[in-house]
Amino acid sequence: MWTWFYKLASPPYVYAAAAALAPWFLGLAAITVGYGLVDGLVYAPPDYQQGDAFRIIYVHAPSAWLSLFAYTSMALAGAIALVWRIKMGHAVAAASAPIGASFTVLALVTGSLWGRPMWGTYWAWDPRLTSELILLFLYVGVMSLRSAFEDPSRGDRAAALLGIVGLVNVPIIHYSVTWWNSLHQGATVAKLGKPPMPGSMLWPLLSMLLGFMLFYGAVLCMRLRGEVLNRERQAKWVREAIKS
Amino acid sequence: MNMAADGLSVEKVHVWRGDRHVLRGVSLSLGPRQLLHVSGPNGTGKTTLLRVVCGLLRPEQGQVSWRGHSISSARSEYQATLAYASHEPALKGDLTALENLRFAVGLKRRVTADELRSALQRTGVAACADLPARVLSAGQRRRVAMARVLAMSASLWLLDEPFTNLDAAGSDVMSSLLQSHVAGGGSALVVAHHELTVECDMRRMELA
Amino acid sequence: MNMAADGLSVEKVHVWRGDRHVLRGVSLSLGPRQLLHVSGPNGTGKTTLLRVVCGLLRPEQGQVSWRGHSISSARSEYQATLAYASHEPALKGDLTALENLRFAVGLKRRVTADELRSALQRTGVAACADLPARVLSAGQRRRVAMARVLAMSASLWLLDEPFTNLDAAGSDVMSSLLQSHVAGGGSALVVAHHELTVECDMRRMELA
Amino acid sequence: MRVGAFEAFGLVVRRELCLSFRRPDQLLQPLVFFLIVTTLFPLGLSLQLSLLRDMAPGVLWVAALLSSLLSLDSLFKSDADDGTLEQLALCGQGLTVIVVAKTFAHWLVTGAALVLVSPVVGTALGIPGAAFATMLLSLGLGTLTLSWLGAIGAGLTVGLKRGNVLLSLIVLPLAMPLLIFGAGATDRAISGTSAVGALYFLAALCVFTCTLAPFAATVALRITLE
Amino acid sequence: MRVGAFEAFGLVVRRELCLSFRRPDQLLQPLVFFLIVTTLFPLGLSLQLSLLRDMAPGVLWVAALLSSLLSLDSLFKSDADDGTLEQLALCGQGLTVIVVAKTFAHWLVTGAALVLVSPVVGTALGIPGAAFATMLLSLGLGTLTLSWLGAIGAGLTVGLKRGNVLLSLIVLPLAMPLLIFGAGATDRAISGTSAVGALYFLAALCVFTCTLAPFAATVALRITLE
Ligand code: HEM
Ligand SMILES: Nc1ncnc2c1ncn2[C@@H]1O[C@H](COP(=O)(O)OP(=O)(O)OP(=O)(O)O)[C@@H](O)[C@H]1O
Ligand SMILES: Nc1ncnc2c1ncn2[C@@H]1O[C@H](COP(=O)(O)OP(=O)(O)OP(=O)(O)O)[C@@H](O)[C@H]1O
Ligand SMILES: [Mg+2]
Ligand SMILES: [Mg+2]
Repeated sequence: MWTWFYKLASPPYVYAAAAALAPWFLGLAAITVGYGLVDGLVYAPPDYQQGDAFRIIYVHAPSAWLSLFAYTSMALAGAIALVWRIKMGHAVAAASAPIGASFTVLALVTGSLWGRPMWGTYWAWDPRLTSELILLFLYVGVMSLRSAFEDPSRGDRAAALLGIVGLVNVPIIHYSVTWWNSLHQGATVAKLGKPPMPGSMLWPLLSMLLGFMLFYGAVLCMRLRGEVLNRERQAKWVREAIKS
Repeated sequence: MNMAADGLSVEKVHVWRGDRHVLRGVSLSLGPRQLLHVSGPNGTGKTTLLRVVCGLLRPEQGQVSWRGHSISSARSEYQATLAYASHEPALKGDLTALENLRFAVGLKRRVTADELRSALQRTGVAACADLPARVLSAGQRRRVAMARVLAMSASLWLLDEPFTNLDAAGSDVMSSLLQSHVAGGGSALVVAHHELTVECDMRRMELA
Repeated sequence: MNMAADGLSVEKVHVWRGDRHVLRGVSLSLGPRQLLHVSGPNGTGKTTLLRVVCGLLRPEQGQVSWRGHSISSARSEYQATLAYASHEPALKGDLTALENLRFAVGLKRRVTADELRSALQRTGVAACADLPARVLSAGQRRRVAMARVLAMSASLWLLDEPFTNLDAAGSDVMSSLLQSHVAGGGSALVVAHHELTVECDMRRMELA
Repeated sequence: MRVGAFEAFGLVVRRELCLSFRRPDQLLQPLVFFLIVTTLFPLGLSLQLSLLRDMAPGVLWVAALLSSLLSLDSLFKSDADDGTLEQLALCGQGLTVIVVAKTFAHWLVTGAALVLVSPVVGTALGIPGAAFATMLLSLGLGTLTLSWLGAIGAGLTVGLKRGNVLLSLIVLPLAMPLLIFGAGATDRAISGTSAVGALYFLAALCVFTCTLAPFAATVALRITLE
Repeated sequence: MRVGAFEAFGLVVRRELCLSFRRPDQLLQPLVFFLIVTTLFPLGLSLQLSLLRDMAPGVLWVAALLSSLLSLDSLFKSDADDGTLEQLALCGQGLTVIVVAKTFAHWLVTGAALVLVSPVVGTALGIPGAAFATMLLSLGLGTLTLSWLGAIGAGLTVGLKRGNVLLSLIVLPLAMPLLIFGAGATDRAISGTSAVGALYFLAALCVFTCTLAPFAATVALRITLE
């Protein structure tokens, strides 16, 4: 069982698997995002309060969710690598961080664009907004800590530890709307019971979410390949792979 | 491949630093009443080897064991029996020589100020005991570091170029300290570039 | 009391450090094609003397002059002709060995990268030219520091224990560099604890 | 004779205090920094005194945070630079004891000291005496938590040059909840409403950090020591 | 062939920039610190948004001050620690050239960079676009002056451990006038009144410091070098 696990995490296997998965992820992402965009931006009815401005949700909410999801996967990959000394975990974490940071930026930008018509300001020091900004700082911290070390393996482990410690911020972001009374919208989609959103608005949103996740998977696979190649540049299999 | 059950054994240790494969399968063993003199050209990994033996650096491959146990499994017992002197004397400039010793040695075993003073005396820096380490000369600092090793009464000494900065008298003191340590049942791993004049069971290892 | 008009002369220099009267009226003179080997027990003020000669430390009494002028009156001319190597190698860990040299030597005279590489070559660390200084071993760093002295093509070398951390081959290189420097008309003030094997007009001074 | 963990803890704390008291001027520095930052603000605000009272808790907390943070940078760094950290790591006591002792000593000379002078600053900023108990308690809990968060950050950045800025980058985001609840508690105490909820939260945060951070900081230090 | 003072200046600036760019993440750190401190304040104020706009200039200036200050600490220190400062002092160029070059390079990577990002922070703090010109100009003059003041402080504290806190103690009082007039100018620009007077004063302060501080810093450095 364990040997199987370790074999699964061996660099050549990861490299090959990432190469095989990436096109699938990318293709599926294109389909789901395509459906979500068309249905969400064209067919879904305008909101009775916000008119067409609400359509930003189709980019904002998925990218905000993904910013949390990518952080959590990065921290978990780092934790696995730290505890079981599986080097590929660090590669996954390193590949994940910039993608997550980009989603965070996207969430911040779309959020503040949305905030302008909704709240009359691009930015407010609201708990949800602030904690999302902190998430961006954490991403930046993890990335710069990793690169600050001369020795990559130490940088990996240091970044993994910081990632784990920073995980406390994720529930704070998620529950900030309930813990503090906030400007920001409460949980709309994931609420138990009947979602307060009509299906015609909800389905494109869920499709966009799925699409963003697939897209994340695709980019992760592509970045992971580069990461693995760079890390294993001394190894025989890499030289052979490059030659052939 | 004997697991020197009563001493130190290093087996096929490999270490990479950056892209360099610094230690390529180094093995050694060291028992009580033995001294191992490690030498070799600059940059061949002597300091790296010493840090691996201390447990400060985990080798990518290979194993270091002490009295039959891997040093990472019995870390604190192992550390209690070793004394390491690195390239730098590792003194706090703001503390006096004596205080430096008290806080470093005090964590390993209970010592009195008199014991510490007599260690400083033996390495010839008793006069500097109450000066802050910051003002000491390079050689005086090295002697204080040596006194720290002495006062720890450890059975395994790991010394990185202990003769550095010492004058002729200091070198003689250092040699005789090594000799009496080994004669008293201790082991010593000494990195040095020149010949050692210590009368004991001394072997030599050349890294290349 | 000759004012060695063509070289260095130190006259009755007194220095106190804290309560200690470290240098008590030290005098020396050093002309071209001469090497002065300063030795003495640890803590007798050799490093202090070297810092006084550099001008980094102003003596409480006494005078240091170069080619007949007091070094504080002709500071920048004096500094342009000297090269000092202290106890530490004085390298920036983040810069490569070559960059370290470029920025240090470049302030003294115009040099090309090739000259610097050949200096590194002569001290045997050409292979480390493009490694950051931080990863170098103690001996490699010392060799880079020596290459810096070499590349400055200064006429006065002030070296504080230049043989520290060097392996046997490194010591030989160091001696032959000293020899050719002195043979080429330079002067050198060298602090070292052991005998120097340099064939030239060498005098010895013992501090006590 | 082997030395027990408690004895070792005491010895390391004594060592740290001894090092601090060897330079009394430096001992006072975080305090004076705290005082200066709290006076800078009123200046930067061009003396709009009406504003001052409203923002007093915020200023107090931000100053406390920054002044702890500034001194945190040297928590392990000076020991790492002169090689004494290696000696500590090899002392046979386990790194956790050392880390706990050093962090605790750091809190004593910065956090605790800062709590002691805060009434002076509070008075100057116009915080009413009735709110002092809450202010002191929240600052005490907050600075202790911060020292622990800082120990993780300091452990992670110890080998790096100019690590101090990276340290703030790492620690400040983690310290944000502290700031929100700490300033919130003081704010409520000033306006006379109950600050118990925020204080409980701060206490919980403190206990949580104090139990987990020592291990995280030890791991961090071990990673960077190699 | 001897090297002229201008050439030496260029070489030292190149050296400093090279050292900074060798670690691009560290180059960004003062900036990020600046961003973080400016976000801390609003948090500490428990979301009283009305207050925020009023104190924006103060927050902006205090953050700029602190973030320059943090990085100033390493201006001479890292060179002193590894012995390269002695080598620089003996290079035959006169210490003043070195000091000027190092301070200028420091300003380039912190002060100038900070001025460039200040519009972002200004927007987040609610400073209107019309006030940006004044804000940029005043911050530019202010950070340059600050770098020079900091150089004096850094020269004086370089020999001491934990100099960064002492450094702030020396520099902050000197920087008070800067803060008052800097924040004042921005404040006036926001409220639409003329900020020319404050700007002139800042410019005068800048010229004054730039002419005298190099010598003061050189002397300070020489004292601590011995
Ligand atoms: C810069 C401003 C904003 C930021 C940083 C931000 C951040 C976030 C984050 C982090 C989430 C994910 C929460 C979670 O998964 O728990 C989210 C979700 C969401 N945001 Fe925003 N947001 C911003 C502005 C806005 C605005 C102006 C609106 C519209 C009024 C809005 C509406 C939503 C909605 C509807 C969701 C989905 C809620 C759910 O079902 O969980 N956001 N936002
Ligand atoms: N990141 C790195 N990249 C390349 N080489 C490295 C790196 N880190 C260390 N090295 C090399 O590893 C070696 C380390 O050697 P070490 O310090 O153990 O040498 P040593 O035998 O103690 O030498 P000395 O006698 O000079 O003290 C050096 O040759 C150094 O250049
Ligand atoms: N503040 C002080 N108080 C008392 N003694 C001091 C003070 N500062 C320096 N000293 C003493 O001055 C001497 C300085 O000596 P220096 O460093 O020049 O010695 P050295 O000859 O180079 O020795 P080494 O061979 O060990 O390098 C030392 O003995 C030191 O203890
Ligand atoms: Mg070595
Ligand atoms: Mg000396």
